[in-house]
Amino acid sequence: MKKSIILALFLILLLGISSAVSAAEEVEVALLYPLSGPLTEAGKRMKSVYEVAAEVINGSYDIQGVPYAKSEGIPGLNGAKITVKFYDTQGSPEVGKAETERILQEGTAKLIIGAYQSAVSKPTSFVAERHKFPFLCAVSSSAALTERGLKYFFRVAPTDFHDSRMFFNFLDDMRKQGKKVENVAIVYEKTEFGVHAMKEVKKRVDESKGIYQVVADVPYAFKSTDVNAEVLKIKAAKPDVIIHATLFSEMTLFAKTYENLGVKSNANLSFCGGYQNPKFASQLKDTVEGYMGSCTFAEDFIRKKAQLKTINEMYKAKTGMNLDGIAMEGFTTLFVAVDAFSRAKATDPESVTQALRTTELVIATLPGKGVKFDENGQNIWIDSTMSQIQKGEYKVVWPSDWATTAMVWPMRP
Amino acid sequence: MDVTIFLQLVISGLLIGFVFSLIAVGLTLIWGVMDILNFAHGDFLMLAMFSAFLMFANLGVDPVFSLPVIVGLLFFVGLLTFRLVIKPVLGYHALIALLATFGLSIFIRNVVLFFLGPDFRVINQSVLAGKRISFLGLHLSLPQLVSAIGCVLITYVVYLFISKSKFGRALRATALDKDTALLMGINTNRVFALTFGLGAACVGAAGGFLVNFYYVFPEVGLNFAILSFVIVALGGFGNIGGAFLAGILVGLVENIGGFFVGPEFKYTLVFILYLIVISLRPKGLFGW
Amino acid sequence: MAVLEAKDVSMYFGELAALKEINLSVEQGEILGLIGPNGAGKTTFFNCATGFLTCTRGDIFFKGQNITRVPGHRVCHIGICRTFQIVQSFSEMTVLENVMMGAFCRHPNTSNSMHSAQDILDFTGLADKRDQIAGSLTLADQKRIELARTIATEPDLILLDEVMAGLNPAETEEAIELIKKIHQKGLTIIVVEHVMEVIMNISHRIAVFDSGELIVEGPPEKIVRDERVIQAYLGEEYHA
Amino acid sequence: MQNDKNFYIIFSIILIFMAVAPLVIQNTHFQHLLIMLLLFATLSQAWNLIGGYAGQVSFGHAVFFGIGSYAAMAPLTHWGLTPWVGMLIGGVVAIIVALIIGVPVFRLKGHYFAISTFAVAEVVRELFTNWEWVDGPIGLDAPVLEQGFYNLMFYKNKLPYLYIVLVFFFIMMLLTFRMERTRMGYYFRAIKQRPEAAQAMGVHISKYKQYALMMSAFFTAICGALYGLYILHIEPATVLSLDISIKIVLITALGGTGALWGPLLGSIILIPLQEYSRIWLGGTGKGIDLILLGALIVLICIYEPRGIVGLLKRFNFQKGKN
Amino acid sequence: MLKVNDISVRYDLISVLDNVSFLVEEGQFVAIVGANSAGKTTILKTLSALVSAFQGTIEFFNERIDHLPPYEIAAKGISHVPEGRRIFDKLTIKENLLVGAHVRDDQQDVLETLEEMYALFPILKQRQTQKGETLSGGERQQLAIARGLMAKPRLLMLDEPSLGLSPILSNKVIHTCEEIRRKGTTILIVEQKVTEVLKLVDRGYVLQRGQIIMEGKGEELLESDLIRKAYLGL
Repeated sequence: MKKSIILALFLILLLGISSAVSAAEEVEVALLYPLSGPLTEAGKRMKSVYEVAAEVINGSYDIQGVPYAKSEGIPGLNGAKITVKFYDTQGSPEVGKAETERILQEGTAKLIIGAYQSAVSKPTSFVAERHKFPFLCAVSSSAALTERGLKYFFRVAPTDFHDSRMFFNFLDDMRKQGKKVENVAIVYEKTEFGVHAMKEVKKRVDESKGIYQVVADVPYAFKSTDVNAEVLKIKAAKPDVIIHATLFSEMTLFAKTYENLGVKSNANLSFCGGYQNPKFASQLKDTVEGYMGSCTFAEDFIRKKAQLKTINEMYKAKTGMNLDGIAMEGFTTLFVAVDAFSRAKATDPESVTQALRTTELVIATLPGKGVKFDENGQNIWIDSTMSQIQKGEYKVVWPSDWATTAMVWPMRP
Repeated sequence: MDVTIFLQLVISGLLIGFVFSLIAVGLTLIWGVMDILNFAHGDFLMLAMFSAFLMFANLGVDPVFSLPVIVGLLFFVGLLTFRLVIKPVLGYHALIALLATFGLSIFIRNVVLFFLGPDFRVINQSVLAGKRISFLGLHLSLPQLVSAIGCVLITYVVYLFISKSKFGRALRATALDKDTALLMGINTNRVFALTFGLGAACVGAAGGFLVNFYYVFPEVGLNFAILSFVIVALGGFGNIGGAFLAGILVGLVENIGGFFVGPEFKYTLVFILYLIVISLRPKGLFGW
Repeated sequence: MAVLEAKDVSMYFGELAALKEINLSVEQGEILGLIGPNGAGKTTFFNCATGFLTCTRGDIFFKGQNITRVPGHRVCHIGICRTFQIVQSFSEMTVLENVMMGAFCRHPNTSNSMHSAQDILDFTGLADKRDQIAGSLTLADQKRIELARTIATEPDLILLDEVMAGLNPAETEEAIELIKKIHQKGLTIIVVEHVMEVIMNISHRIAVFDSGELIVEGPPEKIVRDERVIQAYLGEEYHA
Repeated sequence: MQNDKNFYIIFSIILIFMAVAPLVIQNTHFQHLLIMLLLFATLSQAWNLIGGYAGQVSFGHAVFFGIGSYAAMAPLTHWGLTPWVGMLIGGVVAIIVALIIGVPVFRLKGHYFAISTFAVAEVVRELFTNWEWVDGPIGLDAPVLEQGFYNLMFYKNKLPYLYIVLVFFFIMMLLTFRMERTRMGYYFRAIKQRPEAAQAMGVHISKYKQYALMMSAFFTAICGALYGLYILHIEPATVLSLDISIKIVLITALGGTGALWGPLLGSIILIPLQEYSRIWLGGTGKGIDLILLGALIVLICIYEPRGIVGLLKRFNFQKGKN
Repeated sequence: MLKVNDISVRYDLISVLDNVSFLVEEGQFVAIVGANSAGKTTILKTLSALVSAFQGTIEFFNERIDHLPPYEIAAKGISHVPEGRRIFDKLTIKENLLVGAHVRDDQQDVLETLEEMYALFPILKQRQTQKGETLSGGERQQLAIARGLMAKPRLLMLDEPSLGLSPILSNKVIHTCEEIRRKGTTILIVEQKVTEVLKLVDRGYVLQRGQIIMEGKGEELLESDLIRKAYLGL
């Protein structure tokens, strides 16, 4: 007994020593994403896009409007190559926090990019903040993330605030065209993501001073086996517009159930999440014809910005899918990092953070001018567009200066 | 209150309830006979759904026709699981079997993840897909209707098999007293293996039906599995009729209760129902 | 004074009457034998007297105190303890620990309980098996452990449910000796037993149950001659 | 049961090791590993009281864990109350909850009991998910307060956390060890083996089960509080999840239920296995680490169904023979 | 027909049976008597392979059966009525009986045997649709024996059929065995009720501490001093 326990303790000690050894020569960026567990699907897409981005940065590509693509490596650091190293959060705050600490412990990474869910981005960025280490968030959409007054936290993606504002600008526009959009049903998963998104929607509804009404408020349990009760509740309320905050593949279930139970609405709008997954459009085809959602990138963008085709091709070769908004946000985020390294001409946390604070990166990958952070670290040059699924593809339909295709309204004739 | 909506809730509840029933029947067989809580039950469901999907995607076999193959496949998976994982831990602390099936669950899920990736998949061009029957403002999706009928039929066949056949008798005898069953000339290990196979085949059939209207991905089984644990306990362990009725009850409570109380509480209602029932009848609705 | 007194005790399981208006009392220092065919209600009577069941009607008194509704675990503290028809030793504990389980009833402190248990082990002749695991012992020893554990609760009355069943003659002999020895300590004993030789040998008085009714009670000599007892229980052979 | 002297020797070795190792290896991730290891060992030992010794397998310990972490975190975020008080509140609330659920639940046997505890946990999780004061599904973040023992917050150094957990582990182990030798310990085991005979010996069964659950709930809540304060972010989906309940059970089962060293051994195996398989094999997005973890759990079960404690016993037994 | 040679059994290194040998001829009624912990039950359990012997052979109709699993031994025609009856509480009485016939394939034949059993034990017929748990002790024993006979065994092994029964019932049970033997089934019985059993059997073996210390015709044994002293207290 005694010996066995001592043996076990010794083994633990060995593990401790062995994991401490690691080395790196290039500029390493640590990426925190869910690479196992229920969100693996999203995590893997992120992984692929960062690999593409690193390739573009390290190699020489001629992409108009994308700085650092042509030059090899990071110009400000004599062309040092960028390497990306992935850490698995398993979609859990606890694991995410442990992994962040490991990143900081290993000390080879110069910057952290992550995470996917807001619930993981929050504690992980706290860890970085406490170590005064720069943390770039690519895709988490909870507006609260950039309301915490953190000094080392920056986010590239638009937030729920941007999306909801865009939705209601869109609805206002529709109203002006005489379309019926006043009765809104909101459907959201009872998670940090869903609740935050809908808080923003409710704020916009309140701000409209009675123009819009929430006729059905339908939160649902994450990971449902069926959504009949939810959909019937919506059906009973007869909304003009349904707004979704559904992160997960349940979006598929909703779409099918809407179809089965004959729910008709003029429009179905989605926050980022299940809707943006290209599989959603390609696999469900007719079922989801006419669904709309916020979109920071779709293949359709290439029609307006042909130069992005190269990136999409590279991504497609890796994953078999077209780039989507989330992936493009990730892509852009790595460029923000490179921009900061290049301008700082150093990799120590303080200099990099300082450079990030003064970022004014003009880049043509996302709607909006590019990337510039406010004092809370939120990107204020970002914009969002409305896409619609038409014949299995995402088409940008609003606002008019981005639109490539005419909108189908109502979604089901 | 709109009557059509209420009727629709009842119908939807029944349709999904029958599927829950069959999944629970598979679980209750294993649980009742061997006193083993099979944590990998949900992963069996996922395996069945993925097999059906792969047969559809690669060989173009419609899920309606691949069903027998899926059932056979899962039966085999059940046998294999028993031989490799369950048999060595029989007779030890019940938690060890639980631990083993838990490990198996992690293993299966991640092997599937490794080979097939995390994407969710949907069968959208099958014989049944997208079709529905509408009358009086009520809608019945054909895939769900066919699945529900199929699940009821299979549950009934399993019930008959267990209560009337020679093997069923041997199975119940084994469940009650393994040693005495041995003395009666019953090869109890074979009974266990077949029961495990049968349980897996049930969940396989449920998966084969489910794939007609549900998406598939490596984690899909978890939610169904958790619900089926409650259904089995609600109906009474090892009681097929109990699992069947409890499954329907859960389907109804989840739909009707979810509608009136709030969809986010629908599973909570199921758990509360269980707690109420169990405090009145400590061995479930139909327990021994 | 009657140690235990049952007045009009009836016990119904649904429609089925397991006990019908039983009136029975046991005097201080007596050994009362309880016999009757299987299902006659002997064990049910034990269960009612020890608080495992609450009888449907009637009252049970222990030294004048009404104990009808006293829960099972309190009964032991009052001074009644029982054994079980099917051996119920704590099979994963040692013999000493088994007996300590009984001693805890009077000695909450572990070391006091251990001393008390040690005395009982000496008394019952189990001292040399003190550190063996109860589950590994023979049936006779396990029954002995049960007896030891029972008297370790320092009761005034013990109820023994078929402590001889399954023992061979030599073991039975030893068990009888032990029961007599326990009796000499001043305990009152109720014994349920099928082995007629035993019950005749040790009982001062015998009560016969049949189908939930107390059909006869009296000294052993009277019982063996009673027509109703012979018909219900002993069968013709014993008549001869 | 262990002999006393042996226990104290082994126990001291472990404590000294746990205290000194992180000073020698200045690796925060290693310290994190030790913290989690000790935390789960303590948790599992708390579960072991009711699940192992008293034999009532609970699948719902997340209730107490969650209550503990919320009780420490909510007053801290809302009022800046020192978590030490919150921890105590959590423990007390957990005891009250244990009292409330114990009454109906202890009437149930075996799996019905297990599933009921799980159902209770799910209902409580739903309650917290819809409770505005604790921010529903969003959960609570620890505010950035001054470091130190008063706020139980240490930003750069993990050692204080480690030593606090170590103290609780020490208390838990010692308590379990002492309990094994008291009347209560004997009663627990008696209830597990032969409830009827125990009753005849004067054991008030439901009362002692209740004691076991209350003690277990109290320490589980304390661990929950420590967890929340260490991770600094809690939400129903993590601290009240089935995952936590199951993990506690699995660690104990792996080590050996109803055995003093079981929980520690279980977490010595499982926690590093989880952490290091993720570190070495995770990050590929292919789940190789989890394939390995699952396979190893199955293999351990197949080859050592008595738990690690069983393995050690057999090992010692054979050695004794030679 | 049954030949047991030198079997020895140990539980955890403690010897329970020590070089036990005995014979059962076809059509005989054979008893093994002995004290409770003498190993009688272990002998039957070894014969039906619930316990394995580490030494010795068992032959049944000149065929070795000591390495077969329990269910195959049952299929060879050895039916074991276990100690404590062990009927299936939740199955009906009819189902209990049918489970007893598990080794037989011809269902028509099985139904005939079922009727025979009902004739032998009329109480079982009356209550055939009731659950086993509703039976009293004596009825349980009848069911257990009938269940054993349902297999149409060539050898019926009974383990303490009288245990826990009142004298009148235990006598009845033992006499039922005699009746069954008269109908042509070989019986091996393990009993403590030495007098009653030895009066009826063709051959008896006396087991003490795992060893056979005496054997002979039933009546002979009853007369022997050893038996009279040890078991009859004379």
